[in-house]
Amino acid sequence: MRFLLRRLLRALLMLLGVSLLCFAFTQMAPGSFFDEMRLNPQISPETIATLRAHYGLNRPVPIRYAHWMLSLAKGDFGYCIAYNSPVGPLLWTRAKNTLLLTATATILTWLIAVPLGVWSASSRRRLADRFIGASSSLMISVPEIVVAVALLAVAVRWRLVLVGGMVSLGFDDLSLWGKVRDLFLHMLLPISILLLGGIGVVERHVRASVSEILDTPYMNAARSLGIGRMRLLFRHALPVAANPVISLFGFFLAGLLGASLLVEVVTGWPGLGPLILEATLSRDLYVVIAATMLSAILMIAGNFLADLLLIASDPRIRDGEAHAQ
Amino acid sequence: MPGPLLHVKDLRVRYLPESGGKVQALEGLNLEILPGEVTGILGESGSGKSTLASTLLRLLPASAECSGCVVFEGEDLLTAAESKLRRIRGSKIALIPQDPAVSLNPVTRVGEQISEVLRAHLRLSRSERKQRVRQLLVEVGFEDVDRIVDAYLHQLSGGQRQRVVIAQAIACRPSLIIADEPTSKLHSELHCQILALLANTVAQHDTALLLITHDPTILAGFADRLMVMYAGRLIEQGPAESVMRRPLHPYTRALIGLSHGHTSGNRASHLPSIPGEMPNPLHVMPGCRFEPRCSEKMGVCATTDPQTFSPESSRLVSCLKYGN
Amino acid sequence: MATETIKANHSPLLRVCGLTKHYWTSGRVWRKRTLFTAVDDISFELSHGKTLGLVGSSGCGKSSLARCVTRLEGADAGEIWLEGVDIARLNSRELLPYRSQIQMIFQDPATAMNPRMTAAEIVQEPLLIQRRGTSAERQARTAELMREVGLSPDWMNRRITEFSGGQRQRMAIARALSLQPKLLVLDEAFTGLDLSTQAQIANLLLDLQATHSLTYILISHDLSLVARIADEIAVMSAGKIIELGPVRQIISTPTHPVTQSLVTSHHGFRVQHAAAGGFA
Amino acid sequence: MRNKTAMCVLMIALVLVHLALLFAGFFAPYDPAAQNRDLSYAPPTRIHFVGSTGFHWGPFTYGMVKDFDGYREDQSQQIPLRLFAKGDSYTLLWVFHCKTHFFGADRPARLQLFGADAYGRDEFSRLLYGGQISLAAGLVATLITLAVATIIGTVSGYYGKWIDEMLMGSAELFLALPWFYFLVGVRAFLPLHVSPKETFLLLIIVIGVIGWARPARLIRGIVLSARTRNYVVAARAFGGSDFYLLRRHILPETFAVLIPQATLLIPQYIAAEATLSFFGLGISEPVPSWGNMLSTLQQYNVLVSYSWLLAPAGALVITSVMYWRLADRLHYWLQSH
Repeated sequence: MRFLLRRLLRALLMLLGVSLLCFAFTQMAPGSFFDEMRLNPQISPETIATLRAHYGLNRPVPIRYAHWMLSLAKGDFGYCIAYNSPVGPLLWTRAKNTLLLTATATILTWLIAVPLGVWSASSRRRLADRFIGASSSLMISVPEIVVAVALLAVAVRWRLVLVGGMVSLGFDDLSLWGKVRDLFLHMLLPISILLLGGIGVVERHVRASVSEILDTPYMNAARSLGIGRMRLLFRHALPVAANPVISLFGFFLAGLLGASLLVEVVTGWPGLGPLILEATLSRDLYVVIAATMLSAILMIAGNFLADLLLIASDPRIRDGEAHAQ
Repeated sequence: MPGPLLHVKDLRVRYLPESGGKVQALEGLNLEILPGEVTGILGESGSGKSTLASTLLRLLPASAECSGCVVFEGEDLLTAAESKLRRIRGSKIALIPQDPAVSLNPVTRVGEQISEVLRAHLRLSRSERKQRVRQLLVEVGFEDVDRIVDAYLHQLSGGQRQRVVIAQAIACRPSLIIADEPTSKLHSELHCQILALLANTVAQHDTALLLITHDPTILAGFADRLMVMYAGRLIEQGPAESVMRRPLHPYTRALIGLSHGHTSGNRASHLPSIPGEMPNPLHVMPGCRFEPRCSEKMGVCATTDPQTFSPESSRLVSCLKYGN
Repeated sequence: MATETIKANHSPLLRVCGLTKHYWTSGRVWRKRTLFTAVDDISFELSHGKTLGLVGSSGCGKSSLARCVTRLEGADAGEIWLEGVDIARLNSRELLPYRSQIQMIFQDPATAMNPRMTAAEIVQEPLLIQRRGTSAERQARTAELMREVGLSPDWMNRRITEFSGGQRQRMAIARALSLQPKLLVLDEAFTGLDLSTQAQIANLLLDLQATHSLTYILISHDLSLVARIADEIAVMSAGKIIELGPVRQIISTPTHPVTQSLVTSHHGFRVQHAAAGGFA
Repeated sequence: MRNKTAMCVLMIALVLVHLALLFAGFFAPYDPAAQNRDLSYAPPTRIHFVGSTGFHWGPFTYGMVKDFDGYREDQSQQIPLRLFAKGDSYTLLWVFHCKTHFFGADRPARLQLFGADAYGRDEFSRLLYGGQISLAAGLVATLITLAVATIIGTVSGYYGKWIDEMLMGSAELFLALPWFYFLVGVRAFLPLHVSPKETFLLLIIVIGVIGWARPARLIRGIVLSARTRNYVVAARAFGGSDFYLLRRHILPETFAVLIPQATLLIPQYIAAEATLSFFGLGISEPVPSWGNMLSTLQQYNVLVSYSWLLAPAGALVITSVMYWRLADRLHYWLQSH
């Protein structure tokens, strides 16, 4: 319980830190906007002053921060002065798409990588292990951008899957099954790219921690008691290996979000990625900050989820005997 | 007289470390364990006694090679199929490992870990298993069984952990228990308790016990037979009583002398000790392994490998002093 | 001065008065910090060339006491008089000259030496730190020290990983001796060694004591070996010295129940078996 | 033994790649910025040994002629390839002005091993020059990261207490940042149109600084455990100063982590730079980098029609795989020692 509270507190502190960081950026941002206005002779200084007052820019920094946090809590994610509208609504639909992509990719990655890692660790130095090891190190070492471009080239050239966007043009007219199928076909490419990037990393970690545990005295002791191989692996080794593997989750998530930015842009998936990129190129800084903030929130939430899993899997942490990592 | 329970013939084990070279850990061991008998194996660190324990159950690391045979119930364990071996481990031969703190799974409840052994070897229903686990915990001297069943490793003290490990070992009523330094990682105050528990259990179920230790005081009055190991060889064996009272090999004599030396407090004079160190297993010299440290060495000792002699009935010793 | 009179009377090398050391248990955000007294108002005296055995079960505070006496940790209260100087009050700069007078030998010699260094580098490290002698002099001194503890000077350039446990402990002793200390604190120096190696090291310590008139504090949970080497034994339990006296007295007539259990547990299993009827 | 040979081959290959990139001017036959509108998207030049007059010992090529349905070779004139050919001038190692290239072909033919891009620039030459930028970005950013990480990790691990709490708290914060979003975000605040050199520097610094948290935590862990080792405690008991302890006992321990970390970070940072440039947030035209060379592939028709423009992707894969292999080998080597 204590661990949970500590982790919750940590997550909140982290949220505070990230928000402060992002807020500091927002403070840097609007200056230029009004500076430009000031250069315009048609806009009187009074108008600018009123505008500043309207957006609360003449108030002290802590109040502005509170204000910003409030808008964050409301889901507005700050105010885009250029468009005169809150950033939130724009962001939410995009974030949902990103979430759909990354959550699916995460689940699939772990579903594939964990058994592979366990299998690899249990058949150490044999053919299967060598093969899995070689392919996962290849997967890790090929940069994501290359994977993305190469898969895209294959997909575009041979028209294997649907490329571009998230749904086809007549999506709304399709039956439910048709909709699912359409979405699936669109997801296939971005998901494959993310899987190719992620499986290697997770498989390696799982293999490393399981094989470390297979060498421990208690696994030897369990073997000496005549417990079967499968039970040994999945009932004895895997629960202990879960701790370091779950700790990897946060790191994995950071990589995944970065990769999904790339993948979304390359495959035209309407997620946070293209949005933040367009915003960066068009200097729409509020959107950039809000998207960064949102992705940070996603990560913190993911990490917190991992902490919950840790508590469920490791009694030592429940009793405050050991710290994660 | 019944036949031996376990028969080890010419057992040789060597490690091939990655850094190169060969480490001869066991060299031509011959021994027999009779049913229901307590056999003590005495040796210092590096004598190969722990290697022996894991070889008997074929739990050696992949870098080890072994030859010879370990016959148990008419089957050679060194060549038996893995599935056959799995059925023997834990049910017919059980191992009590050295350090209970690292020999139990840290994230599984103690009760489940004992029940896992029952599950692997016996066809019992869930409730029967539960019943048995509680019974076993009582047997190894726990009073608050309810708490222990649901406890995790980190919630137990050192002595409790060792009791749990013993419960695992005796769960399927094996005919042989191998205990590898069962008390070396415990507080000295607990040694007696744990040894008494072991002694009681084996006596009650007529189990054979192979007790491996570096401390002669543990074996005195407990073991029926005693074997002394040095540098991967068995250098002396015989009835415990007679070996302890009248050791034949100079090494045994020195080793038993050490333990007496410590207890009889008498300041300012030197403690009895054996000069030198165990030979490096990477560089094997000809002749008797103990020759460089031996106080009674003869000229031939440096060049001739001693065979095993039997200077009196039921005593065996590997020392040229007893050759004729 | 008071200390002068004490020195004149029976001149103890070390006099510890009311030494106390507290630890805060790890107080993370949600856990209450609790005060734990590891060393509780301990006083004793030790004269030149004598050996004090400090015995107690693990967690009784004997290692904390050792670390306080060697000033690896600062004590919270109390005085540590080393030949008329209270070293408990010195700051790290003032302490430097006294550092060489007290040396410590650690439990596990494998962790007490940097595995990247050679035997010679290890043995002469204190000399190097204290900037004593030229490098040739240090080299010569190293050879001498190694010979003194029974190691061949030919091994000077070997790495520490090539030495056995007993040899490492000898090397640790050589390193501690390099600064010509007066007091050597041995914290579980025999634990984890074979009986014969224990005896060898014990004999080495006795020889060194005779030639250099060294004073030892010998910390162990193993009463039998301590009883063989020490002049006096202090039994510790829960941070306090519960019994202190000459070895013979402690062994033959232990008064405190903790001492009694320590003494009986060392007469071994045999005793208990004899009482229980035996098995053989 | 087999491992040793593999390691040797790997090291030699790495050194060769770096030399090729370092002497890019010499190995590249053309100026990377020189445009040639007649050869827009020209395919790789073919090298021939057999012509109309039979087999030739020396390889030769033909000029390229643009047709309504693409490029074809003008087989009227065989143009021999030369080693150490004179060509565009360049500066070698930023100092020496040279005109000699490793190989080339006489005009009007152009020896474009990997074809040409939209502006008719030689892809192979751009690949070499772009590699300079990409690798330099990886190496320098890694140095920055490790320097920052070593300082913070050592201070945090050695002095502990509130400094440690504070530094490791901010490390956790940095680890919780989805760093690529953050990178893009930070980039958004840098001026969009600055000179390529400044962009390069800014980019490297940002990439380098963002990555400090993970290695800093590793180093802190090592310093923390080293600090409590008995030999460090012993050295303190001999009167060793903090500086001595750090220098003699603690920092050497961290090298075992720093070196594999470096080999892990370099390919990651190369990829990060490439990705940013790919999005147009990194180094901008006309300066080539592997990332911005790939960015034309965002157009599907280019991606489908001009496969030779994937060459920078191949170069990225090769360098990246080599570095990861090195990291792997070092990891095992350090584990077994």
